[in-house]
Amino acid sequence: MSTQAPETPSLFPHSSADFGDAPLLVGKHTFHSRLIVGTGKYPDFPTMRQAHIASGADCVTVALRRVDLKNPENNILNHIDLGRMTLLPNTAGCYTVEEAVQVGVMVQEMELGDLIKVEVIGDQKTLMPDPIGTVEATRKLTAMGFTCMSYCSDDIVLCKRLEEAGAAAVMPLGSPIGSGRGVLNPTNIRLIKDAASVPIIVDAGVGCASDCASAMELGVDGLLVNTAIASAKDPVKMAHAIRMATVAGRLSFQAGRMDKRLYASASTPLKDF
Amino acid sequence: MSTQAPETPSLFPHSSADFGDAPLLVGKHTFHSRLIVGTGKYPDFPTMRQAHIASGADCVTVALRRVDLKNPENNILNHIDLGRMTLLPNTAGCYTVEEAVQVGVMVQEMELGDLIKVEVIGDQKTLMPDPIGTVEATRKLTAMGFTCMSYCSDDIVLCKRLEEAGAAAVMPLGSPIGSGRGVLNPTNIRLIKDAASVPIIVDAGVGCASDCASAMELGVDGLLVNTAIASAKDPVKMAHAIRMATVAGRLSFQAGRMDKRLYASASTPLKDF
Amino acid sequence: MSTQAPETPSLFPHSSADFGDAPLLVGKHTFHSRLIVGTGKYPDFPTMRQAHIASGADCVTVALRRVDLKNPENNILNHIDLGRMTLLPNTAGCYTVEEAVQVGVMVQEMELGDLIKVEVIGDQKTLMPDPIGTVEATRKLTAMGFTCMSYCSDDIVLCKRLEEAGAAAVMPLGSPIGSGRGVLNPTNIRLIKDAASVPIIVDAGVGCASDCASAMELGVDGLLVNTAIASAKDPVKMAHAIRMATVAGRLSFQAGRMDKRLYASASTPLKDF
Amino acid sequence: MSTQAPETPSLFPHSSADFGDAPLLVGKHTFHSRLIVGTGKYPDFPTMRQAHIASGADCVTVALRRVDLKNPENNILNHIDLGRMTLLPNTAGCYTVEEAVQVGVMVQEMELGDLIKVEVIGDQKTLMPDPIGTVEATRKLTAMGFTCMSYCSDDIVLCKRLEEAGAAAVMPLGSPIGSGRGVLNPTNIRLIKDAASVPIIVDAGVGCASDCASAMELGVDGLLVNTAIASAKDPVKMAHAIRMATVAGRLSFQAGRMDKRLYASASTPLKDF
Amino acid sequence: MILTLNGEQRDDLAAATVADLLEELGLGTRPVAVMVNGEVVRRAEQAGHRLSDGDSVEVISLIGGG
Amino acid sequence: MILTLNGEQRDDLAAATVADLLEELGLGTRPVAVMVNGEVVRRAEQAGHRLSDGDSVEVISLIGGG
Amino acid sequence: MILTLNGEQRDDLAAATVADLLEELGLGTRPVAVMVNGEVVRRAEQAGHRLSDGDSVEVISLIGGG
Amino acid sequence: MILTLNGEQRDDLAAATVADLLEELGLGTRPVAVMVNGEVVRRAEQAGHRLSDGDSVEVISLIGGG
Repeated sequence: MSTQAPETPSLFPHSSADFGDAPLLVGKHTFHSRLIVGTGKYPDFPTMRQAHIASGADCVTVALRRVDLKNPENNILNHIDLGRMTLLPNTAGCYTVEEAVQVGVMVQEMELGDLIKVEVIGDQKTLMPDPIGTVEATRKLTAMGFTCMSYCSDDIVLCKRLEEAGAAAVMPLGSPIGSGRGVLNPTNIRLIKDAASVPIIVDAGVGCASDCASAMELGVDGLLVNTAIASAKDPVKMAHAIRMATVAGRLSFQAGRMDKRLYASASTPLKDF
Repeated sequence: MSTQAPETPSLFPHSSADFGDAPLLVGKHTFHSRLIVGTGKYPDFPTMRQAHIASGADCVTVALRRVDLKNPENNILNHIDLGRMTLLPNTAGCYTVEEAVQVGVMVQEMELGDLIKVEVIGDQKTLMPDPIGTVEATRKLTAMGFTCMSYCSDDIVLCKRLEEAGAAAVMPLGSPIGSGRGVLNPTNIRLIKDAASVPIIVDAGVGCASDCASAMELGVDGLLVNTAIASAKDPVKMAHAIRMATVAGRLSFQAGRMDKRLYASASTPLKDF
Repeated sequence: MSTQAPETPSLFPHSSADFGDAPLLVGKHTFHSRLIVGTGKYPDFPTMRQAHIASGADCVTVALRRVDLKNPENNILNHIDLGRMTLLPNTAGCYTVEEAVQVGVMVQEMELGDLIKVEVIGDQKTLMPDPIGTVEATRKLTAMGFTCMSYCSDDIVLCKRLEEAGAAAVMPLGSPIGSGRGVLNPTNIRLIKDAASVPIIVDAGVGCASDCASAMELGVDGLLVNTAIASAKDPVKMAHAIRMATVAGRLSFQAGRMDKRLYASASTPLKDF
Repeated sequence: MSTQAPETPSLFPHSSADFGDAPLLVGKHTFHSRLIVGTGKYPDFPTMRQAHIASGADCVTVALRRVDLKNPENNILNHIDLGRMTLLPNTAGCYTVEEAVQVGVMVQEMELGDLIKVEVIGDQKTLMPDPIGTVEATRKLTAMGFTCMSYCSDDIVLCKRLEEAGAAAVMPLGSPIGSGRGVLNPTNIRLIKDAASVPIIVDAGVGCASDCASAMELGVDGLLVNTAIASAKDPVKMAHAIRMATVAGRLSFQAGRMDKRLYASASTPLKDF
Repeated sequence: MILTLNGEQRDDLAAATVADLLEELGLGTRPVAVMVNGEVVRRAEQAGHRLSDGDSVEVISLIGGG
Repeated sequence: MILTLNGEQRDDLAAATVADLLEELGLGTRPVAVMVNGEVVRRAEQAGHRLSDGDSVEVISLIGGG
Repeated sequence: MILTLNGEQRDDLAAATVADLLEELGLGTRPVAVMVNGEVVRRAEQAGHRLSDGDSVEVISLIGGG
Repeated sequence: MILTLNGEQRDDLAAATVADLLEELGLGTRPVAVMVNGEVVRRAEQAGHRLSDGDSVEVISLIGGG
């Protein structure tokens, strides 16, 4: 079924910026791509590196965990193009505000920059974020000097509260993390975007290229995609697909789609002979 | 909202062929793009020409109607890049097999090539095709030497009957022509593709970029898109979007998407500190 | 989870007729219930009989097959309340017009009445009906004196052709037989109903009570349900559920639903103190 | 289209309790119906009263507002069957915890019982509830002795937090209040129910009978419906429809639906002659 | 005489006509239809229709279906 | 004495206390709650709570809601 | 001679044959098809096909469609 | 001296301070953070922070995540 992609296919377009679109601004950061990628779940680092290139992304999430002392040289940073990529460390796995703040302290110690993806989990089974903890963690991490990108449910008022707490970007989930089911409630995402003064980035849930195009057509500012790329059968090819679908969705939003109709409307004029 | 696209943005990728995908084969014809475009409903010919370029397509539908004798020089062929494009004349507007055959005779008289889009309408209000008439017209036009691309409903058995009647490609509709509602019944399209020995091209109904990506992810061989481009607020930008979404959907299908899950699956390993 | 239903719960309402709705008229037949049930796939005959009662139906499908000569007394008619039920023999399993006509001859020989469910299968894998064969079989069986209820895809023009061929009711499927996925394309069913002069009965595909209510809210005249009842864990309870959902959907259609809104509209007046 | 319902159609079944289902228990209250109805938006009080009867409900929401001093006798309580109905006063329109608590004080002053629907709005345009304020108001009103039924978004963790704050029932919305769009995110509602130790009642968003059946099939404990009944063209008929659909959805959930299949499965055995 | 009856070879049947066969099989009161060699034998003809060696006979009645 | 009663200026009322006011307004049998200047005046205090010029009084009861 | 040409009555045309007509209409280089009285007149016959009074002529070419 | 290092008991380490420990583990050039007994030891304090018997030490760096 699958045909082999050539070794180094051209990366045009990297992003909608190649079509004159404004870049994605998060706090003081400027990203040319509206797609942020992750570093989890890849079969191996070389595949990850190729997929990162294919994605066109210039921002990438990483997580903090114990060093593997048996393989101290096994350093993920050796496999990320730090010339192009800005790091976005996350607080994944934290269940309390205190844990998230502690991760923040460590991020500062490690001099990883000022960006942080704020994630406070509230339920072990569904891994859904805790609305109240996330607001509080966002407030504290912002006070510590971080540019917070806060991961949350698609609760419309919650997204507003995160913005008020200092989030530089709000990142509602489309569907449960790793579920790959796309944006389950497009109405909410649209209403969240309507009300927002900071960028809205859909984080979690997209599973394939069309999910990315659909999400961008809702008017959101960007996407964060990890599992859909890393767990595809061919992650590099999927990264190309998702890069282009993100651009396509953005242009489609900007181009202004045709009106929907219940009934038909001929694309060819009536027959006259 | 919309930012201006640069005058001549690069056209990479023209199609999934730029990623090593096989071309679309219809009878003896080889198309590098899996996107076929129309020529109806555009605001003007220069916009149409630019949109055609932006689409990356190398096949284009046209219709037969009375010459406008007051403007005999107003010839649509002057606005189609015949160096790149193969013409696909349609029998749009025909309500009987006889009418469709008569259009076929005229297409031969005009020496427009051997391709024909077979369309026999069965209902004036919904413009839905007549299953029985389309099968019969396909049989007759095939006997006249045409390479038939037959437009039809998403009836699974009907698509098989069209193939048996000689259709070189079968073109089920996603939703009523001009409705822009996407593929209303993805199950049927998937079952049609599963059973087919000739290319399946979704014709009619897609309204935006994500609709194209979704349709291609069903595994179909191509798309025919007219109104979604021509009736967008910015047809040229939408043509770019639809070109890239079609490629993205194809690559996404080939890359093999992640499995869907009801529940979550962390993209970051469990916290261990 | 499931609580035991009492032995003989009241059957009010049997059907929407209990709320003053017109009965379902098919040819010369008058049915008080808009729900037609099947006799296949039940765990045993006593369960079937109880489920039939719980369904409130007064029309029931049966099929023709070889007599089990080892159990010649195993007669399904002993388990159908022929005082209430009208038999609707089907031509299930026929792949040609000739086979369907032969079944019709046998139905006449067996003096089972004038009703027949016309079914000509076109694909062994999906069991989807053959559009052309079904039209032809409808024409022939009508000429033989049958009141034809023709099972077909949701192709809008095909439904019209079946009516022209003499069908007393047209029965488009909601989704593939036995798939239990509900009405996959409500737009088509609505357009079919809009255009019809004979009753439209959704046959095949409903899987649960809400599917029945949704289908009836499209305005169709009735439903034919077999697997959803027979293959439920508790068929009798499901029969009650489907009876009531069918009535509820009908009343909901007639009552005229509220308008949908993208945004909210308070159900309580604004606070004034 | 609509036929006239008889004056006093039988009310069997009032609720799923008539089929042996357990009643709905909220704190110390026992409701035989799983449907709670509202009192807003009705064309007039007699219609409301008839619709209440037709709904089979035994719990009804009311709101607190200024007395209309020009019509001091215009008392809604005269139009509610207080012999059958338990009152559920709401805090609708409150934007702060303090306002909600103040409404609670007034409910106590008016001796309306111990039930209260906790609603703290967070956004004027979408009328979406404030997650943090609702948790806090639930905590305070519970401490004041109220049995709280807390209205909220479909945020999974928030629902758990409300339970921890003392809510006797949690009432996630299906779609924005008054929008009539049904349950937009069934996945969330199902996950909320899975995790809950108190009753989950879908409040807001259902628009018609099938929406009620679908929601109940998710396994939730009850529904609160106002606009779908009050703003139907025929509210009394719609109340009957929604009563039966709620029962049908409950029984369908309990009966255990058939499995869904992508492909078909014949309901009639293969033809053998 | 050997018949193929509902797909099985049978040499144990005494019936000379279709009507005899139905009676021998004990299907008297039940609605059945009979095909011999692919053709329906109508009720009026059953008493007169003689069975021959090698005939393929189908006796059809009702079962559950949807 | 001028009161703001449910948002309207009123100078036609004779009531000296909250309890008087409710009676004067004819709301005797109906469940109502009263706020004076933003504070709820509980039932037990209504007879003793004297109204003053310029007071803002809200008399609240039930209406339809969802 | 009066023709109905693409739905309009015309008495201003001098052409005697279909080929003449196409030239008179200035459609030389463009692909067109011609029907006279509902029948297509094939290219090879156009020079020989004489027009008669009352003929209904359709001159067909390409337009935009989907 | 026995330490719990990233969850494992270790008695094979010579390091007296946090800074020593990082060097002994060969993590010199890589960004790491260190917690001792649940508190982050900031970089400036690592040379001066002496390890004691029974300390629980976590050495944290980056891994893949989403």
